[in-house]
Amino acid sequence: MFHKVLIANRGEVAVRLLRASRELGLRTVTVYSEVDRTALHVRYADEAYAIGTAAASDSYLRMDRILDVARKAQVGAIHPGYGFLAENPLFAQACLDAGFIFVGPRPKTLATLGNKIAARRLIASTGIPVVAGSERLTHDGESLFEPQGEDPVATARRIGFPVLVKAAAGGGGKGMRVVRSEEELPAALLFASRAAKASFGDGTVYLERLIAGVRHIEFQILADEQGHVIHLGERECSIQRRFQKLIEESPSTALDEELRARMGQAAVDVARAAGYLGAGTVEFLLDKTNQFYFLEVNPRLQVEHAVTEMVTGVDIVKEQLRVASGRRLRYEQEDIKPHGWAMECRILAEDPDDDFMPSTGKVSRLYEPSGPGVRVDSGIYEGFEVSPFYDSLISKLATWGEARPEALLRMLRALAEYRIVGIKTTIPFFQRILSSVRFMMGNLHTGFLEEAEPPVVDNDPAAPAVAAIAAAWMFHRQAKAPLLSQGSGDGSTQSNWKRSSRWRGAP
Amino acid sequence: MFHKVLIANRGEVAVRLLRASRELGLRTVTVYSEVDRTALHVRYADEAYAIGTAAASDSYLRMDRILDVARKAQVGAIHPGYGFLAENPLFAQACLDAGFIFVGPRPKTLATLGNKIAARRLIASTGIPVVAGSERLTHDGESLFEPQGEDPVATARRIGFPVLVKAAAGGGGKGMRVVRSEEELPAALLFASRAAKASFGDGTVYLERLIAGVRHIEFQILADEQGHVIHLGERECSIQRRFQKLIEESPSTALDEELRARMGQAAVDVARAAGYLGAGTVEFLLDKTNQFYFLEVNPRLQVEHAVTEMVTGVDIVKEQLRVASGRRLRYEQEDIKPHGWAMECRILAEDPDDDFMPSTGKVSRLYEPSGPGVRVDSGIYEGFEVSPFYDSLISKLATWGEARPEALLRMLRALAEYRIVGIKTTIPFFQRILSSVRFMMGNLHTGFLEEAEPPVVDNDPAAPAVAAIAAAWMFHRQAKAPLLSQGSGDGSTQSNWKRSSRWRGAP
Amino acid sequence: MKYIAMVDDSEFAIDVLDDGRRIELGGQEHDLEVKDVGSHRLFSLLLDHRSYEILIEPITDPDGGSRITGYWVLVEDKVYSVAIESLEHHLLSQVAVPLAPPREEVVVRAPMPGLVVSLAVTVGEHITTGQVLLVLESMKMENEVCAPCDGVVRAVHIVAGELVAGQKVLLRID
Amino acid sequence: MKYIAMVDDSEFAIDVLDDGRRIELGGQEHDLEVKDVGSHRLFSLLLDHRSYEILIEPITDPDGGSRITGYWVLVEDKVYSVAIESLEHHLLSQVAVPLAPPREEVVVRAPMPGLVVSLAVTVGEHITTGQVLLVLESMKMENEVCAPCDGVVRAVHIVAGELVAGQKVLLRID
Repeated sequence: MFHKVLIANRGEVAVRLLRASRELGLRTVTVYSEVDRTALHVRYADEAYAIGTAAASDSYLRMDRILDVARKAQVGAIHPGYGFLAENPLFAQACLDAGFIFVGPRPKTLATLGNKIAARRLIASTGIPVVAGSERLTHDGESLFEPQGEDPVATARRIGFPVLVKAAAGGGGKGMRVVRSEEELPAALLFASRAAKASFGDGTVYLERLIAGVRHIEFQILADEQGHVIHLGERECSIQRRFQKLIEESPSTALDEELRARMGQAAVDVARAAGYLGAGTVEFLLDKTNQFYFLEVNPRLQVEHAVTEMVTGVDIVKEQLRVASGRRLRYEQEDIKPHGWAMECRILAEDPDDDFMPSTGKVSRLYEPSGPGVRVDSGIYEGFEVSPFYDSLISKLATWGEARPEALLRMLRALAEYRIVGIKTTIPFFQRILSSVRFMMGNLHTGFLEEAEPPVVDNDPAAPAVAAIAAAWMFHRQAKAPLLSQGSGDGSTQSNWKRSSRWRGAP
Repeated sequence: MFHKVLIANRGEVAVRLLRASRELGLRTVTVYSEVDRTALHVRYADEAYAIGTAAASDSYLRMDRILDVARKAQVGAIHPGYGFLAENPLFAQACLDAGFIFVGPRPKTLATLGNKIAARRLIASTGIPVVAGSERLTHDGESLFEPQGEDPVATARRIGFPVLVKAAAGGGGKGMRVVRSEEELPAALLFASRAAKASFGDGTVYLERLIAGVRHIEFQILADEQGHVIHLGERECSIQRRFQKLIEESPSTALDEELRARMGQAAVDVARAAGYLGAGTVEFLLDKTNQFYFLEVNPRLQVEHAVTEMVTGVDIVKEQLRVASGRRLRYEQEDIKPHGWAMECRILAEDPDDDFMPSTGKVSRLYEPSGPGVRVDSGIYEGFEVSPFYDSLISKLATWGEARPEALLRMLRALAEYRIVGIKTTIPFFQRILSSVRFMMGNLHTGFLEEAEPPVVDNDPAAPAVAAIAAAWMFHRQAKAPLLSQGSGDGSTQSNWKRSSRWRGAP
Repeated sequence: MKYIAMVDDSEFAIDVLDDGRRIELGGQEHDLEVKDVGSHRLFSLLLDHRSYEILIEPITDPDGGSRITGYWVLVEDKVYSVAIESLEHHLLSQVAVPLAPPREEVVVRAPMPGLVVSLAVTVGEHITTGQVLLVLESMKMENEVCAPCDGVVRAVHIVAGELVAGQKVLLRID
Repeated sequence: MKYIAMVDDSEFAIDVLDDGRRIELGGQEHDLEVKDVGSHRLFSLLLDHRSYEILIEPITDPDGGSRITGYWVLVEDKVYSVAIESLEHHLLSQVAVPLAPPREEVVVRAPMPGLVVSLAVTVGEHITTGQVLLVLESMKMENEVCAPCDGVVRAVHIVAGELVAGQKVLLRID
């Protein structure tokens, strides 16, 4: 096995990769942008190299600089994490050409799967059902939408409204738009195409049928160079907001053994058809009649991999690194025996009370939950500055329980313990969702969050009185000790933890 | 089930109990001494009551005040944790008399098992082998040792040197002394008796044969009011320093299925003989020929319960609370299927480089490890003041792995991540032990730590040069910016993190 | 010492007694203990033994003075804006004739640092509440900045493609 | 600017170059970047891209001045005491005649707060290095405080049963 690995990423996933690498005894090298000089991934690594300014296009997306670091630090392999260069076949190829192992699928596989339209075509050829959709609708991403080939309106009519506009080069729900009528189509195509161009450098989009009431069910797969492919069971990721997953769990309340085996086999077949290597995820939609449809393959580690790790006991990142070095998978399909239930909440630096507006600033106080059945994968620390340059995912909180109720109640306990002061996060939002009867019943689907406002959790009714009393106490104390009230100077420098409340009050 | 529980403890175990109570939806009440006003167990609880000054005898051991709080807060049950009043039959009885559920065994069971001599007698009657030992040797704990009944010297001769002097009312290794010859006996008896009096309020001691090269193997048991008793497998706690457990793991490298079944059955038989209720631990010694001997029963939750929870998936504290409310155990013996390997290190506020001298002071900086397979049960936070009044156990770090090597390497990874600045801890000690080939081989016994100094971990050989460079850089910076060097005033106020280094230098 | 605290639309008359160790509210006395937890304005508050963890930050006079007029108090993940004054002040202000606030220019600030992706309005344009004024990209998300009120755009201080700091004044409306 | 740093018995001659961004040690130049991580004297140090996390605290003149004579530096869980001076100072001190330190009274302090369980020596008693002077209980453990050197007990400042603060002077020996 190689002895040194370069982690071409940042934030919580870089920390996750560093942990796995350490446990395998590998030396670690990280890269960082200007604003990440004191980020955890720099502090945890054995070696760290600056690669540019804050903008990802000048740092974490700079293949040339990353490869320079790899050469200089003499690493054996490069792990791209997720996001940034993880699914870029050019980067995978460039790593191989420079003599480094790329921890991920082969470049050719990335190229096929990266184009969602090509991937749909490939999978349809295996006989696995695919959601009805269009071919490619090209666009330059800037001016008015000028389709090539098929007419979008005719196609949408053929598929049937509502339709989804999706980026061909996309993934993770970025840039998706729902279109309910013909009139909405041109504007949606333009918006989606522009977003696709901005996010993935390719404005090509396509249409896909939007099926109501479906669940998002995905299977974790692992494949080695010797051609073995297994799956680690499913994850349910139906709790989404604007196609962004927020809560994931494994197993799903919707699957029984028979359906799990069928869908798992389909996932393995997909991986084989794509000549897959390493860890990946095959995404399906599952409708109310238990019919499933192939959606796409995410050819990389996934944000929500922790829930699978918790129920199977398999460390997916370590297995990724082993397989990348040419070793055989350490498991046969029958070795995978899921145990209990796991759930994950994505802690985002966004204000759930203000339309999920991004929240930046210094984490002035941090207390992370722990104890039985709790796992935190975080990229922040007390004193860390959350910058506006990168994804808002700052931490992932996962819990395990013997069964779903225990995992859920543990999650509520852990969320109550989690204190992130200085920025707004999605923690209160998760507390509301997880306290709802609908979520507890497990009757999930991708429109769950749109269906009705999650019930407001009953705050302690005494809370306003407590706030009034605390304020009176403090006012009394400061009035009595004017010499101590230099703190009043702080009143003018807005602190972040209450800033967004103020936004709502006045523009 | 009751709806409100009083937690009659402090520190990491109180936090552990609060977490379990929350996950069961119970309201929580805690008690605190003067110095613990801002401790985590006060901050996490729904209600908190002051019960006295720092000395445990005036607070955490004050049954009257704790019962007053229980009445005032109208709780249904009282959980004593471990230490303090956990094994006190008078307290258990007083709880019952006042109408509260005591979360623990029946008072009569506590009385029998609390007297180690009576417990040995009881178990010997069941046919389970017991380590050879004496009857009670009474002493008033103050003046010279005046034995009653059997002559200690004659008894020691009968048992055969070396012998152990142990407190009859003891537990957890407190006040134990090894005696290798007749001459050492009187002084050892006096010391042990005084320690026993101080720790347990009873100076009665007894002698027990000291067997070399044995392992400490214990079984977690659970029993309900309906008379069901099961065990959750074993823990190995052979890594001890002066009879204090430091590292625990489950399972043990020494047991195969057959021996595990036999010892587990013996543990269940012991529990039945004692009329056991709730969670407890049956301790055995296992010699090199795989003969096992009953040592004692710890009739309470144990510090090292987390490793059993990690391999079985059973939340022992929640099960304790359920069983205490009269519910049946949720498991049959065959439901218990351990999975993987778990290991725990006790993070003590002691200086391993200075003979484990207690280290007090403010935790000025704290970073706790997390990520896959890591669990932290801690009672401290950044800014917390570690006081000299209580046990030095401030946190427990546990890791899980598919097999022992993974758990061990994960523990090393987690120890390296753990940063506790401001006090000395046992973290570096664990790094040395866990890096030793002897420990990795799993060939453990209770004399492991005495046998040879653990090898010093190879620090980065560049570390002294790094220290020199850092100092030169800082000196240069401060010389250049004299206005910024107000920090020099701090030089005279010794900070804690380096204090003990200084101790070694000069008295 | 008596104080009037306003939280949302509720008024609390609170008498701080015994050097801050007891309070009276609505005719009932309560035990109070507030204790600093490290730094960062975090306090552990026990109110009749009920345990709360709160954060307090002062709010100063909106007219720009350094006088404290209230506090932001975080209780159980919710921030309350508490306006506070002594009972005397409160009684005095009751008799004063409230002035109708003059119609003022409204300033639209950047809610976060980010990149101005597009600008949807120009100077002189009539706008209505909720209308999208511009799109600001931050953390790889596009955020629409909307009009807080009806009015006319008086000034535009940014251009599309510009990177702006948080709180920067983007537009003026009146 | 050149400095001499002493760590244990090793001497390092370090030239700090380029405003602290490079150093020279043993004829070799190295890239250096030291960055504050929040507060608490924690720094992230990159030395030729090798990542270290260190804590630095100043050591002041043992004669009581506020002049910094070195630093405690924590590197990888080990604390190094680094004495430092500029090269000029170092060369000057080399030519100065070292003074033999006068034999001084040794003060035994409480290594931690605790309860004096027992006292094993009295004033005037001859003691030898390592001999138990007293037993101090802290965190439910009894800790033996031993003689740091041979000598005679000149003063005893505590009695058995007394609760003492950390660093309190317990005994004097000379």
